This record gives sequence, structure tokens and C-alpha cells, in this order.
Amino acid sequence: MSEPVASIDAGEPRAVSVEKLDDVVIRFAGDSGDGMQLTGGQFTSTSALMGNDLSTLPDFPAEIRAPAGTLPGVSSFQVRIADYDIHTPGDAPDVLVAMNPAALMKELRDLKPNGVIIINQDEFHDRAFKKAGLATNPLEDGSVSGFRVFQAAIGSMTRRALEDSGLDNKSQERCKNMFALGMAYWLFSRPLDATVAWIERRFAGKPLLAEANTKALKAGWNFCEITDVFQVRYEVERAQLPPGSYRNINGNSALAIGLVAASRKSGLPLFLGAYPITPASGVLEEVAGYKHFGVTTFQAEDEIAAVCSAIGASFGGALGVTVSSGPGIALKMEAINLAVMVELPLVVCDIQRSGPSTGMPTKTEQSDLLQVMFGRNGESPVPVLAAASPKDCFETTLEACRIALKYRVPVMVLSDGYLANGSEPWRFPRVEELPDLSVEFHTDPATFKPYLRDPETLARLWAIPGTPGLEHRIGGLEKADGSGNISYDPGNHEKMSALRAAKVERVAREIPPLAVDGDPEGELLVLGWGSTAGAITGAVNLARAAGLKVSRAHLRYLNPLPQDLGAVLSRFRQVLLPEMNLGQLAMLLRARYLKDITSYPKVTGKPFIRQEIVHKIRQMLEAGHGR
Amino acid sequence: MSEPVASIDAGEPRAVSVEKLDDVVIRFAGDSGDGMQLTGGQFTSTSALMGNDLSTLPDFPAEIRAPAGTLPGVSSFQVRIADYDIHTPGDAPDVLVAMNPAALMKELRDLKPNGVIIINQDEFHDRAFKKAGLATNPLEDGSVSGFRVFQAAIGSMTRRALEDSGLDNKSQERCKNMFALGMAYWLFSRPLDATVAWIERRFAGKPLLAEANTKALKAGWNFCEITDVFQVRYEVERAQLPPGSYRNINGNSALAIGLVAASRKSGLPLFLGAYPITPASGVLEEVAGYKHFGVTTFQAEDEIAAVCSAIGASFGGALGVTVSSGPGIALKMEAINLAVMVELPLVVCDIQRSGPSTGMPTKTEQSDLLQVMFGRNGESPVPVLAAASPKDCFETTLEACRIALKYRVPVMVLSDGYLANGSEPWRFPRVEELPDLSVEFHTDPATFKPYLRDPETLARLWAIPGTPGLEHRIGGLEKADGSGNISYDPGNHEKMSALRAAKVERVAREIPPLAVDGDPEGELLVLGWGSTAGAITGAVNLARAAGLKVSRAHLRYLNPLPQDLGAVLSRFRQVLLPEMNLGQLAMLLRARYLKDITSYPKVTGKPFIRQEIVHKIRQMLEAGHGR
Amino acid sequence: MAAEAPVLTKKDFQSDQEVRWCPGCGDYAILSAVQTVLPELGIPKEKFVIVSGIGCSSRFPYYMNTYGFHTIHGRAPAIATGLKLTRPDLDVWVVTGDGDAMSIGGNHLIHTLRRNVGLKVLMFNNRIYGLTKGQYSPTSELGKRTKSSPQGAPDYPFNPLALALGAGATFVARSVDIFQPHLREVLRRAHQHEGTAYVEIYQNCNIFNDGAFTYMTEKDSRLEEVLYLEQGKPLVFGAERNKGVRLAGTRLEVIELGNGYSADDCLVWDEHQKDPIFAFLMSQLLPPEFPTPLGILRDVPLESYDRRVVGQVATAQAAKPARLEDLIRGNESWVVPG
Amino acid sequence: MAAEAPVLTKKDFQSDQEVRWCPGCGDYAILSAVQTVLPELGIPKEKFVIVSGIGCSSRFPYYMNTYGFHTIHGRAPAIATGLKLTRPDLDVWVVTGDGDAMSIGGNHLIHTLRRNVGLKVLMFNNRIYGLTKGQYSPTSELGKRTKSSPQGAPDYPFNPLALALGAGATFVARSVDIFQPHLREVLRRAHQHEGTAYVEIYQNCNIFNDGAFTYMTEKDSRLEEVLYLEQGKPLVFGAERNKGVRLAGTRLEVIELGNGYSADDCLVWDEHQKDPIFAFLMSQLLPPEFPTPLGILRDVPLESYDRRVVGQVATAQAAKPARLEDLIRGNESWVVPG
Ligand SMILES: Cc1ncc(C[n+]2csc(CCOP(=O)(O)OP(=O)(O)O)c2C)c(N)n1
Ligand SMILES: Cc1ncc(C[n+]2csc(CCOP(=O)(O)OP(=O)(O)O)c2C)c(N)n1
Ligand code: SF4
Ligand code: SF4
Ligand SMILES: [Mg+2]
Ligand SMILES: [Mg+2]
Repeated sequence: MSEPVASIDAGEPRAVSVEKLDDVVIRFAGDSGDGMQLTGGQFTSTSALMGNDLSTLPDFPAEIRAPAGTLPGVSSFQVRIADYDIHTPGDAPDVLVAMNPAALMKELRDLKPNGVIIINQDEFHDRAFKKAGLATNPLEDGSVSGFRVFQAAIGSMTRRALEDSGLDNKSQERCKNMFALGMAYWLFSRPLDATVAWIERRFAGKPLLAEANTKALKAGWNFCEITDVFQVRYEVERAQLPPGSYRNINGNSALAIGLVAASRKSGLPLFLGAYPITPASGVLEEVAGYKHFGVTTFQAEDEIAAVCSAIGASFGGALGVTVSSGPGIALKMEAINLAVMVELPLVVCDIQRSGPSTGMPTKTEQSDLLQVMFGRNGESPVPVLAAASPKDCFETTLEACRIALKYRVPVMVLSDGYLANGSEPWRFPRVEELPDLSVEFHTDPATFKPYLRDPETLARLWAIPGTPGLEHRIGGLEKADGSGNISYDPGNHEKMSALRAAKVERVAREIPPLAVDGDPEGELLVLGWGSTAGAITGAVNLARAAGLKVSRAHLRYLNPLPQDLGAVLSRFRQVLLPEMNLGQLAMLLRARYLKDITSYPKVTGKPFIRQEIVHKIRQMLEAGHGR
Repeated sequence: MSEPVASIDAGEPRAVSVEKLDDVVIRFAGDSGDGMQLTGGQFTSTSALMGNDLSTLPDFPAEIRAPAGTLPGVSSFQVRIADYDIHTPGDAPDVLVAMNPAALMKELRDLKPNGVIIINQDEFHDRAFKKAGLATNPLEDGSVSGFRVFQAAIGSMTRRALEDSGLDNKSQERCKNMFALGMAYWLFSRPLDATVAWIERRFAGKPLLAEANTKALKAGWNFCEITDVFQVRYEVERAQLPPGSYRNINGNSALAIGLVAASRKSGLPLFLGAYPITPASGVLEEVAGYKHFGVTTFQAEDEIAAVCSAIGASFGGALGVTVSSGPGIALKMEAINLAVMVELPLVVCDIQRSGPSTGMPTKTEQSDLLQVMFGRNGESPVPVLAAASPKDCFETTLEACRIALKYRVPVMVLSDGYLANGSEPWRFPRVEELPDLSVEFHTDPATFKPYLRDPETLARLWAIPGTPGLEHRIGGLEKADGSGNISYDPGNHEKMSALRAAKVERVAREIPPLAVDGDPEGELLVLGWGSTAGAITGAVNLARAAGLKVSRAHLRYLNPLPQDLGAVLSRFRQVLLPEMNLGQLAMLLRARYLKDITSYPKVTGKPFIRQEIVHKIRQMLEAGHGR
Repeated sequence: MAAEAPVLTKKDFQSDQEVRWCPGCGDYAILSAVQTVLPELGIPKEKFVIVSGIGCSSRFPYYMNTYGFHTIHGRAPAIATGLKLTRPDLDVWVVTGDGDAMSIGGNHLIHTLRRNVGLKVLMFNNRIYGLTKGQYSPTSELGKRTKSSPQGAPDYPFNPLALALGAGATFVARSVDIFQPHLREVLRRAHQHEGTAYVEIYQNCNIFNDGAFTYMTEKDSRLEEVLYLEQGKPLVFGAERNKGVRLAGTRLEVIELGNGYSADDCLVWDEHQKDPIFAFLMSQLLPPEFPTPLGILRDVPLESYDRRVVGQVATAQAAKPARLEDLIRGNESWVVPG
Repeated sequence: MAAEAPVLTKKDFQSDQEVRWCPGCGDYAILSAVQTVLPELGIPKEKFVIVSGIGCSSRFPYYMNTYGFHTIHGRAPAIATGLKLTRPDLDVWVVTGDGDAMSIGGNHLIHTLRRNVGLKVLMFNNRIYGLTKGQYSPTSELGKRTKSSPQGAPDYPFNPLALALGAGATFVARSVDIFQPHLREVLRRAHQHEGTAYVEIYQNCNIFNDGAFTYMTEKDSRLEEVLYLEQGKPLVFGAERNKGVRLAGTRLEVIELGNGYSADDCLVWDEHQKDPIFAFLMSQLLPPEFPTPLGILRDVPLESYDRRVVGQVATAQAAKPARLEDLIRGNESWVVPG
């Protein structure tokens, strides 16, 4: 072939030099068939093993395979690596790998000024421009001015490298993501071995494919080594993370493992009833692979059957769990209310996505808080916990299971699409460090009444079928306290309503005091919940670095709220509450504390970026000073 | 027979005298098979025709036919009649008609001191005491001391009166409620003719039964006339009600008729999709009888199908409506969210009952407010209206339909078991007085885009299938404003979320200023919503009569709230908000206005009684003065 | 013999709750039959669980002195499935009504049947919504006038047995509330079946749909109107046993025996036929043209869903050690030294 | 002739939206068949409405230049029912998948079928959940390994045709995405049916369940594996037309013609048999033992639900004047003079 395999548009040629970076954001973008999720995942794993701190943000199209080359078909994976403790996948990429014109055009707007673009030049031709809806070649029409563009014929070079691989053209072409990954590894001075090992695991039994992928990976690396396509090479040192054992983990995995851990630590078999839905399906799929832990998964006919089966399992003495996303959670509410009434443990995980209705299923949002708080008929209080980061899904889930088992209540766990798919290094605990969740079933007929309560937790006795002498009936009708008989007595209903509320309130006794990062009092507190934790932490750090005085706190417990939250809020003149909704937690806090919380809503389907919050902090501090 | 047919325990015999009452509360109580609902209903109709103001409170057992003679089997009907404008069925009965010992014992605790009890003495024997769970005869063990007890052998006298009726014993016995009604008519000086006419209508085609019932009614009346069982007879004059045409109506009927009226005034066919559930089934049953109005009713396979069918009907250009109660509403939420997204009119009526879960299905509560506000995934605002009294169900429903059609949104109507079954006189409007609800479907292809909006209401164009040239697609995915094409654009989602919220907020422009009854500012405002209106009005009137200074306001619009509500609240130092829940509206108002609303929660399955509220008013005023 | 289970009696299965159905309701008879059969099964009382939905029929668990769960409308099969999957040691019975099972709960019912979950499902068919006071149900006849269908129901009813067979039911039977010995025998047989046993029980609601089944329950018409299915016997019925059912091509026919026809011309009943064809044929015997078949329409052994699910867990457990530390650590981990 | 409707073409039914199924997906072929048939039906374009649920298949309406409603998962039949009851003038088609129709939407589907609502239901059966990326569906084979069933699906699948027949379907048919002439003919026939027309369309999901139907779609095996149902013709199949299907007692059998058997021994197909027995027999022809029947399994005329419901309204309107003032006034009213 006579076409150039690489051409360099980046100013004067220089010798390769090594530049040290403390923090860099890379986004891999291509067609959904291009394997960008795998590429990003491997870059992440390798960087994790190298000891960087990191954070990732995958972004899929809604379609399974949108027409190749189109804007809706673009799939991207952003990863930020740093030599220090970071909290978000980064506001804007420093480096964009764009496998086709659609990917370039879709992602370009996010790129930092003077950022690096690596282009698969094979895909930059008229047909591709048309598919991407472009009238002109973006490389020539000024679109990329202000960026540093590197072009390489990634596709054709891959095919050339695999000429003798025994694979057909299409399969050869499929390896081009490994070629691109090899280039990225060279550019960021990463070793290939972890990915080579992964390729071997993944294509075990398919030696041709394993070999081809490894070859493509190395070819990409060698191409950079040999051709001088880049004149600079970057290094990002390992981060100074607290000592311990680490792994990389995404939110859905952390949640899944949290469930298994809760089962182990409680001694109860885990039962997960679920119906597939984006972005929650991964939890079912992952737990289905953990059957060796004595776990039962049930792919139900719908979300109602899913939650009902979990309630049935709880009745029998298992740890009953269900997982879904917004529309599915809406369907489960009637049954969750049954669990409230019969006072059985149940854990309901809501991996939130952008709504209302079907909304934007692959996009993130935190807009189900009020739904899980209030979406049931009657007075129906339940504890609500939210995970702060991918790894925190583990601990939050474990804690939710603990509360459900101890207080015999359904507990809602809020995660979201951003946490579910995003990943970060996790300093994982040793099994011995995990809390003991063991429960006791009642067995003594002499002291048994179905609605006798533990005076401490107000939990009712849990007596499971099969226990001789404790035969009893429960159900959704109002129960007489103690006996559990059906009761229409007005006073009893008032009492039971109060008991159900008090039981949930009692959880607050166990909530640790709210940790305030920064001064414990002052002008401005930025308060967050759920997946905004990273962006808020990052933003507050940036603001402080810019000399602003601002404190920060994060809520895991949304119901009940920490006992000292009111006191904490009262110590700040202003409170800023960024949420990926239209102010749901702000409403709850305003009602509870009559404090004029400033809501900072965002509903774009995208997580907050730090600069947005920094900007708001600055505004509020200025307004505060102007007072 | 030698047994006495009536014996009088009421002190010294006196000649019959007529006493004028301005206000009296009568409760008919008996076994569920005893026909007490009919008896009460007839007493009500007759009193209404006599021009009394009145208010009723039926109370059924949860079982269809609980075992005869037991406490859970007691069915009662309370009616209050007055010669002035009243607002509740009364706090405590003055007169109790008890057809058996269970009825006596269940209702006795509510009776006013020195109240009148009329006993069916045939049922006071050992077997009956046992069924009612009594160890002794309540007439002899001191239970009824402090009351004025009148005994009559109602059952045996009825049978004797019907000896020649040609009916079997059982059917004769069944007429004893008419005998009791006859006695009540005598005691309260009511004419028999309306009930005689009603009997004739009801038993048209069954002349034996018609005759027997009439005979029993007259026998009861004659018995009092002849035997001097009562020495006093009461009269309650007609009330000074505003001039106009009146009828008696319960909440479910008013709601049903409101729907038909909305259909007529909008020119759209009414489609009601529903699945039976207490206490909402009556609406479906009643509307099913109105097919001559071109109304379609659809008894769906479940609540989800019910609301979905209504959405389908709306899509086709009908007035789509669904009705249910708490558990059923929970099931509808996912579909209501679809209507939010596709911006089609829909009316959802929630006839609330006591929850959570199955709860106490035959008891009342207002605890679905937060469910209808927030029980959907994502940001999903909908207008919420609540009816204040049985008759107000008409106007509130009509208004809900108006808003749904004008703004193209699902609108929630809150009623409850108390309103559904309770009745009061209604000064009904003339058809010409009803608002015009007509809508225009879009027909012009040149100016059509599915999500083009009316700049005033923000409603999108409504173009119905069958219109040439306007073929288009809608659905639950996020839509680009204007074109209605699927859009994952972050800015568009933010814009559409804001638009959906703004559309609902715009309704506030049409809400009349909040009417404050009493001083427009001061120490204490009692604020209410929904069916507490009567009790609050009555309580405030009582409090004022006792010299207390207190104002009152009532909310029909719960979302959006009246534009001047914040200003009104700010004019009072204290605000008391009685609700049949644990403070749901109070929470919303506290969050919105940061005002320390005092919530007065009640969850007993029973409506407020005036004295409870008066007591609270007194407390708050005293605390206020002590400040 | 100290370990031997105590002999149980009907009384052991009666709870202390007052039975609150209407006097005369067919539910009483069914309760009595269940309370009679359960003690005979040789199973400790605490191993029984009755799960129900909502409806008059669904009040059933309160009256049984076993474990019981009165759940929400239509969802009993789903709740029972979760229970049975985690507690296959329990004997789980689902009690439901025609509305509960086939209106709101239709989806869970058909999925339970196709999966063949080891549950005994007793569907009390009174062809009406009892608890909500008399609206028509999915088994009410076309044109039935009820509160919600003043002009007559516009819906064709389900054929509950055909629906179950179409969904893949492996055990399908029908009996009648007041046919006590027959009902008891059907219950025993249901209990013996490993997978889902679906039993339709005709039940008289004397308040809202009185006499729905008198055409076949009255003493004098009973023998003419009922076809008792007896394994291996020809399909013969009638007080004089002078009528039979045969298959002519792909059509069913009633034939008069004696007029050139004999019992040999009748179909010979086989409840164990592997495919559901014969059972489906029986489900199509509808009055007034045909007698109403009672008994076991289908009883085909098939591994239950719970056994398969539990088996998968056991296989996984045997194949792989379950070390929580390994799961937490994952495939790739690294150590940051202290 | 000015009033005559303009002649419609396939193009008229193509919307301006880019089709976003995976390249090679069977949905393209079905879209093409529908876009070909609809213009032939002599109905103005604006009278067509396509209602779908959620799934890859349910994206269908976006690509049709008719009225369309992409609703929520499983609920399309319920939404379409409301539409059809109020707008019987419209030609309403429901497009759904095996998960949408038979998992979450199973209840609405069976109730639509029993009521016989005048809807055309096209169920794209790819035996997988496509949109959520490859979990097993209620039509996936027992033991199928998918993301959510790493040890193989423990569920027995539904037989979609048997389920529909059990629910009382009056029109049941099956075709295949790539058998275009056959599919088009089935669509035409579905359209002619007054009540619910239920059409199962085998559809290849080349991403998550590629080749699910190749056993019968491949050119060389097609004739051996497919039994085309032809009205009035014996059930004969095979490249040499040397095999047939007969009923032996209550059991189906494949017979080799020529070996003592002829076409006369085969069942003669009758899609119009009033009871669903013959259709149910066909639904039991399952591979590998039997050929897969394609075509119309049942087509029995029965008044549609919408016609009955609309008829009741008309009857009521004819019987009684509808004066709103009378309704508001009720039976008993009185006047308080001014
Ligand atoms: C979600 C929900 N919808 C509706 C109801 C009201 N409801 C209770 S029982 C019932 C029908 C009962 O009919 P069936 O199952 O036939 O039982 P039966 O009373 O006839 O025994 C209905 C509609 C409810 N309790 N919950
Ligand atoms: C209430 C709800 N639950 C779950 C989902 C997720 N979901 C979308 S499509 C689908 C299954 C699709 O399968 P099928 O109907 O067979 O369609 P296909 O994609 O195969 O054409 C699921 C589970 C959803 N959107 N809504
Ligand atoms: S209403 Fe009918 S089914 Fe219900 S308890 Fe009474 S008789 Fe039985
Ligand atoms: S995932 Fe399967 S069904 Fe969905 S579009 Fe792709 S090939 Fe078609
Ligand atoms: Mg029933
Ligand atoms: Mg599918």
C-alpha cells in the first residue's frame, strides 16, 4: 500500500522527551462496534496495577448497534489517572482517541484547549463524513484548530500486522482497538503485560484470536516506538494512596459483592429477584455467577414478581433483595409496601437513570430520591441510603443489608448509572473487618407472638416457616401490635403507624456524626449525597486551592437523617446542595430544618463537573460577603 | 305471644311533647345483613327533602358478611341533620339505634352522655351476648347507665306485622330495618312518603316485597304513635340554605357526574378505565350506567391496564380517566409517567383509604398525597387537586379535567373513603353555569410539529390519529422540544425537564386567591385540604363561638399551590394544619415557605372530629399568648 | 419410636381466628377439605405454608393453623416462588380466586405454570369478584349483568384449564366445593405432584353469584352434567352411563351408547399423556353441549423449577470454593505498601 | 373520482428517522414486509396506528410514517385497547417482542386475546432480550446460557402459540422474518380478521442469539423442517413431499408417505375449525420431532370486543336521552326558594 501510515501535524519535529504529569484525562471514543469500552477498561486496569489513583466514566449509546459511523453510534470511555487522590473522572479530557469522524465531532466539544487528539485516519473519508452528518473534513475545516492532532492509519496497520494471523478481514479489523490501546500505552508509558494476560484469559480456547489481539496491541506500541509519531511521552507516577490491598471496581460489581458479603456475614442465603433493566442488569448478571456462594438468582417475569419473590424469600428466612432502575422501582412500590406492613427485611437497590418515564436510559440522574421515599400508598417510612462512589456501593449495600436485617424493614439503596459503570481503585477490606450481621430467628413457642418487638430496635420477632409451634399468619392488613391479628381498631392503627415510623427513626441512633471536611462552621457548607461526592470533593479542593473558604459534608443516610445534621447546618450561614435532580433532597432538608438550603440542580443526564460547582461556590461566597 | 313488645326504662312516664332541635346526630347500627346503610340512606333522603342541612358517615365492616352478631360484623350509618349550615356528620351521636348487642357495644363509646339508645330487644339474649363477646347482658351490667334506653321487639313486631304478607320468615325478618326506620321517622317527625316511593322504585316487579317493606315502615311509625314508647318527639326545622335546587349526593357520585359533565362540556367522549377496588369501585359502577352519554367504561384486568387504556384513549382524542385507591395508584405510577412524558391529558382519581399496603381498606385517610406528588421515577411534576366534601367532588373533578385538557398533563384528583361514601345536600349548578372545556385538535400539516407549544399554557399540540398529514410518533424516551424526535442531548433534557415543571406551575396563574375565612392576619390560621374541610370549618366556628380568634383557609390546589399562599401564611404567627396522615402537606409547605407550620396528624382511619381541632386551637392560642 | 411425628388431626389445622366468610359461602367446604387432607399427608404441620393474594378466598390462610401469608392482590404465586426457591423443604400452597389469579395475577400464574414451580395452586372460581362486592370477573359469562356491567359483560371469559394448559401446566385438575370426597382426592393428588399443581375449584358465592354451578351440582342433574375422569376408563357419563365422549377427526362429540355406539367408541382417559393434547381436549368440553369434566386433566412428571434452581446452586458449590476474600479481591489486585 | 384515496406506496410508510437496529437484524425484514403490505390495504395512511412497548422490536413505530406510540414495557396491548375502544375507525397494530409481550406484558396479552380486541399483534420472537443486551427470555430454550443464566436457563419456555390458544385467541399465525412472501400474506390475513390477530414472527437477533432459527430457515433444511399450513390440504411436507402428519388417537405422528401411508392418512388442515382443538394440535408440533408449522393456525370469526363495547354504548344512547341536567339533578331534588 502506498498510503501513509502516519502523518504528523504537530508542529516542529522534536526528539522524544518524557514529561511527568500528575493528572491526565483520556477519552477513548469510537463506534459502538469498535470495542472502546474494552480499550478503556484495559487502560484502567493497567493504570490501577501501576498504582495510579483513577476514576472512569463510560458512555454508551442507547442503541445496541446504532448504524456504524453515526453520531448516536458513538461509544466512549473516559479515564482519569493521577499520582494523587482524585475523586472524579475529570471535567475535560486532555487526550481524545477518536476512531472515526463521528467520535471526533461528538467528543470534541469536551476536549481541553490545546488537548491531544489521536485520529484513526483510515476512517476519515467522504462516506464517513456523510454518515457523521458532516459537510466537510473536520481535520481541514478548522474544527480541530487549537488542538494537537496526531493521525495514524490504525485500521490498515492492524490488518497489515495480522496478515498472517489466519483471521478473516473482519476479525482482523476488530483488533484495531488493541492497536490503539498499544499506542496509548506507549504514550503514557504503561506496560503491556496485564493486558496480554487478560487477552489470554478472555480468549482462552480461541488461540488465534488471543494471538491476534496481542499482536495488534504490540504493533500499536511498536508503531509509536519506531515511527516517532509522538515526540513526547508521558509518565504519571503511582499515587500516594493509603497502604492496603487494592483492586479496581465499578459500582454494580461493588454492589453485587456487597450483597454476597452481607449474605456471608449474616449467615443467611442471598436471594436476588430481578428483571433486567439498564443500568441495573449487571447486578443480576454478576450475582448469577456467584452461585457457589449459595446464592439464588431469579430472573422474574417482571419487576413486581422480582420484588415479590424477594419478599417470599425473606419470609422463609433468606436475605431477600431486588434490584432495578426507576421505572422498575415504580412498579415494585405496592409490594415494598407489603414488606413495610409485614415488617420483613428486604433490600431494594435503585440504580437510577435519567427520567421521567423511559427518559434517557443510558444516562445518569439522581431523581428517584422522592420516589423511593414516598412512592407508596399510606404512611410508609423506609430507610434510604445512597452510595457515594463506585467502591462505596459495597459498603453502602452492606450497611443497607445490616439495617434491613436488624430492624426488619425494607431498605432502599440508591446508586445511579454513573456509579454503576464508573470505576475506581478500591482499598478492599479484609473479611474479618466486615461487620457481623448475624440474626436470630425466634424458636420458642412459649414466648412467641408474631408482632412482639425488640425494645431496642422495635423489630418484630422473626420466626420462619418450618419452626415447630410458631405457626402464624402475616399479611398486608393492619395488624394488632403484639398478636399480629388483623385489627381495625383506630388506636391500634395510630400506634402501629407511629411504630413503623419510630423503627426507621431508631436507625439514626447508629448513624455516626456527620463528618465535616473543613471548618466545622462558617459561611458555606457544600452538602452532597450519592454520586455527586466525587465532583463536590474535587470542587471544594479546587476552591480551597484558589483561596476560598468552604466546608463540605456528604450524606450516606437520607432517611433517617443523621441526628446532628440540623446542628451542622445551623453552623453555616449558607448551604449549597448540588443534586442531579431538581432539588429533591433540598426540599426534604428545608422542610425538616427550615433552613434556606440553596439547591443546585442539574438534569442533563451527565454528572456534575468540578468547575460548575467551583463557580457556584464562588458566587455564593461573593453574595455572602456582599451581605 | 306474651312477651312485651316494648318496655320503657326512661324514668317517669310523661305525655308526648314536641321538642325543637337545631342539630341532631343519629347513628343506625346493626349487623351487616340488617340493612342499616339503606335505613340511614332513607333517613337522609327524607331529611334532605325536608330541607335540613345534613351530612352522613357510613361505616362498613371489611368483610362482605362477617359472622352475624359479631363486633366485626357491625355496619353503621351516621347522619346529622340541622336547621343551619353544617359541615360534618357530627362528633358524637345523640341517638343510637342498635339492632343487636354487638352494635350496641361497638358504638356505645361514641354516644353523647345522656344520649338516646333504641334497642331491638329481640336480639338481647345469651347466645347473642356470646357472639358479641359479652359475658353479661349490657343492658343490666351498667354498660348503658348514663344513657336513655328504649327497648322494642323490633324483629318480632315486624314479623307479626307481616304475618299475612305471603313472605317466608326470613324475608319478613329482613324488613325489620324498615320498622326501625319508621320508628326513627316518628321520633324525628319525618314523613314516610319519600321512602314509600323509593320502596316502590326499588322493588318494582316484586310487589310482595314492596308491600311488606312499606307495611313494616308504617308499623314502626304506628308503634310509636300508639304505644307511647317515646314521651318526646323531636323536630328539626328546614335549614336556611342559599336558594337554589338541591339534591343529596355522595362523593363517588359527585365525582362520576363530574366526569360526565367534563365530557359534555369538552365535547370529548369520556373513557374510564378502572379495576375495582374499595372505596373507588363505585365510580366505575356508576359511570358504567351512564353509557347513554356516549361514555365508555372498561373494566381492565388490573390497574396498570386501566391507566394504560385511558392513556390510549387520550392519544385517540378522548377524555381518558382512571380511578382507584392507594395500592392501585401505586401500580399506575409507571404509566402515569408515560403520560407526563408524552404530554397527553389524563385524569387519575385516587379515592384514598387507610394504608400502608392493604391497610384498612374500608377506613379513610389522606395519606396518598406524597405518593401522587412524587411516586414516579425522575422529575415528574403533575397537578394535584383535592376535593373538600362529597359535593365538592363534582367541581374538583371538573376542574381537574379542565386542567388536564388545557395543559395536556395527567392531573391527580384526591378524594377519600369518607368523601366517597359520605353525603350532603348539593346545590347543583345549571348546565349553562359550567365552564366551557372545549379543546381544539391540531389539523394543519403546514404548522405542525408534535412538540410545538402554546406559548400561554406550554401545552403541546394535540393531533389525533386519523388526521391526514399529521402522522407522528410519541413515546417515553426524552423528546426534542418542537420536533418531538428522540433526543439524548443534555441541554434538551434540561430544557424539557424545566418545561414540564413550568407547565404545571402555569396552572397557578388560574388559581383564585386563597379565601381566608376570618381575619386576614393574626395569631392563628387553621389550614386544611381535602376532606378535613368540614371538621375544620365546624371546629373554627365552635372556637369562635367560644370567643377564640382564629382564621381558616382551605386548599383545593395542592400542586401547584396558590400564588398567594406564601403571603397568606406570612400574615399569621402560627399555622395549624390538621391532616389525616403524618404531616404530608405540612412537609411540602414547610419546604416551600420555610414557615414553621404546626402539623396536626391523625391516622386512625377515622375523620377528625371538631372537638379535637378546637382543643388544638385552644392550645396553640394559649401557647401563642404565653410567648 | 420417639422420633415419630405426632398424628395430626383436622383440629390441628384450625386456627383460633373466627371464620368470616358469609354464611353459606362455598369457601367453608373447601377449608374443611383442606383441613382434612393436610393432616393425612405425613408432613409436620410447621412445614406447611399457605400463601394467598387478596379476595374472599385469599382470607384462607387466617383460618389454617399453619404458616400463612396473606399478600397483595394477584402476587401470591410470585411470593410463593421466592419462598419455595429458598425453602424447598416447605410444602407451599397458594390459595387464590378467579380475579386474583386470572385478572391482576394472570402473568404470575402463567409464568409459575411454565416454570413448573413446586407449588399447589388452589384457584377458587366463583366467577365473580366477591370481596369488592360483585363485579364480573375474567371467568364470568359473556353478557353477565353485574354492578360494573349493567348491560352485561362484554368480555369473553377465560377457560381456566385451557389457559393453564396453554401456559405449560404439568398438573391440571378441577373439582367442586361441595363434592367433598372428590375434592379431597384431587387435593391429595395435587400434593403428590412435584411441579406446579393447578386446581380449579368451583365455588359458590351465594351473595353475589349464587347458583353459578347448580346446573351440575344439583343432585338430580349431577350425573348428567358431570364427566368424571377416571384413568384408563372410557369417557362415559350419565345416570344410566349411557353417554360417552369420542373424538371424530379433530372434533369432540357426545354419543349415546347403545345406538350403534358402545363404550369402546369413547376416548379412553389418560391423564399422563406426555403432550397436553388430550388434556386440552378435555378443557374444551363446555356446557351445555358437553358434560363438565371433573378430576385430573393432566399429571405429567417433570422436574420442578425449584429442584433445577437448587441443583444449579449445588453444582456451582461443588465446582468452586466460595471464599469471600477471593470474591472481594477479584482477578487483579495490587498492594500499596504501608 | 376526486374522492378516491391516492395510491399509496411503500415509500409513503417510511418515516424520516434513521433506522437504528443492528446491521443484519431480522427486524429490517419485518419492517420492509409491513411497509409493503400496509399501502395495499386501501386504507388512508392516517388511519394506521402502531403501538409498541419497549425492546429493539418496539422501536418499530419510529420507522413507520404512520401514527405511532412507543409506550412502556409490556403495556402496548392495554394502551392499544383504550385507543381501539374509543377509535374503532383506526387500524391499530401492536408491535412487541418475546420479552415485552410474554414476560412483563403477559397479562395484557392474554386478556387482549380473550376479549378479542380488534388489534393486530405482531410478536417478534428472537428468543432473547435484545435491547438489554442478551438475557434469556420466556421463549429461550431450557438450559440456554446467557448473561443472566451462566449455568443455563432453568426455565421451561412458553409455547407462544399454545399460550395464545389457551387464552382464547381467534386468530393465530406464525411466519419468519426472512420468508417475505409468506410473511406478507400472513400480515394481509391478520388485517382481515375482526378480532385480535396474533402473529408470531421468528426474528433473528444476530447479536445476542444469532441463528436461533437457522434449523428451519437455511435453504437446504427449510423444506424438511417447515410444515406450511394450507387450508383444505393434507399436512404434507418434505422436499419430496414424502412426509405427513397424522393424528393417532390423541397423539400426533409424522408418517413417511409411500410406506403404506398416503396423503389421505394425513390430517387435512382446517384453520377455521370453531373450537381451538385443531390449532392447538398444530401448536404441539415442535422440533426436532416434528416440522415447524407456518401459516394461519386459527382464523375463526367472532365479534370483536370493541364492536361489542361500542354496541353497548349505542344501545344505551338509543334507549335513553342523555340530558346532563337530568344526571346532575338525580332522582330526588328539592328547591330552596330565594
Ligand atoms: C392492587 C389491588 N387492586 C384491587 C384490589 C381490590 N380487590 C380486592 S379482592 C378483588 C377481587 C377478588 O376477586 P377474586 O380473586 O375472584 O376473589 P373472591 O373475593 O371472589 O374470592 C379486588 C379487585 C386490591 N385489594 N388491590
Ligand atoms: C419497566 C421496565 N422494565 C424493564 C425494562 C428494560 N427492558 C427494556 S426492553 C426489555 C426486554 C426486551 O426484550 P424483547 O421484548 O424480547 O425485545 P427485543 O429487544 O428482543 O426485540 C427489557 C427487560 C424497561 N424498559 N422497563
Ligand atoms: S361474598 Fe361470596 S365469596 Fe365472598 S365470602 Fe361472601 S359468599 Fe363467599
Ligand atoms: S440486539 Fe438483536 S434484536 Fe436488537 S437490534 Fe441488534 S440484532 Fe436486532
Ligand atoms: Mg372470585
Ligand atoms: Mg426479544
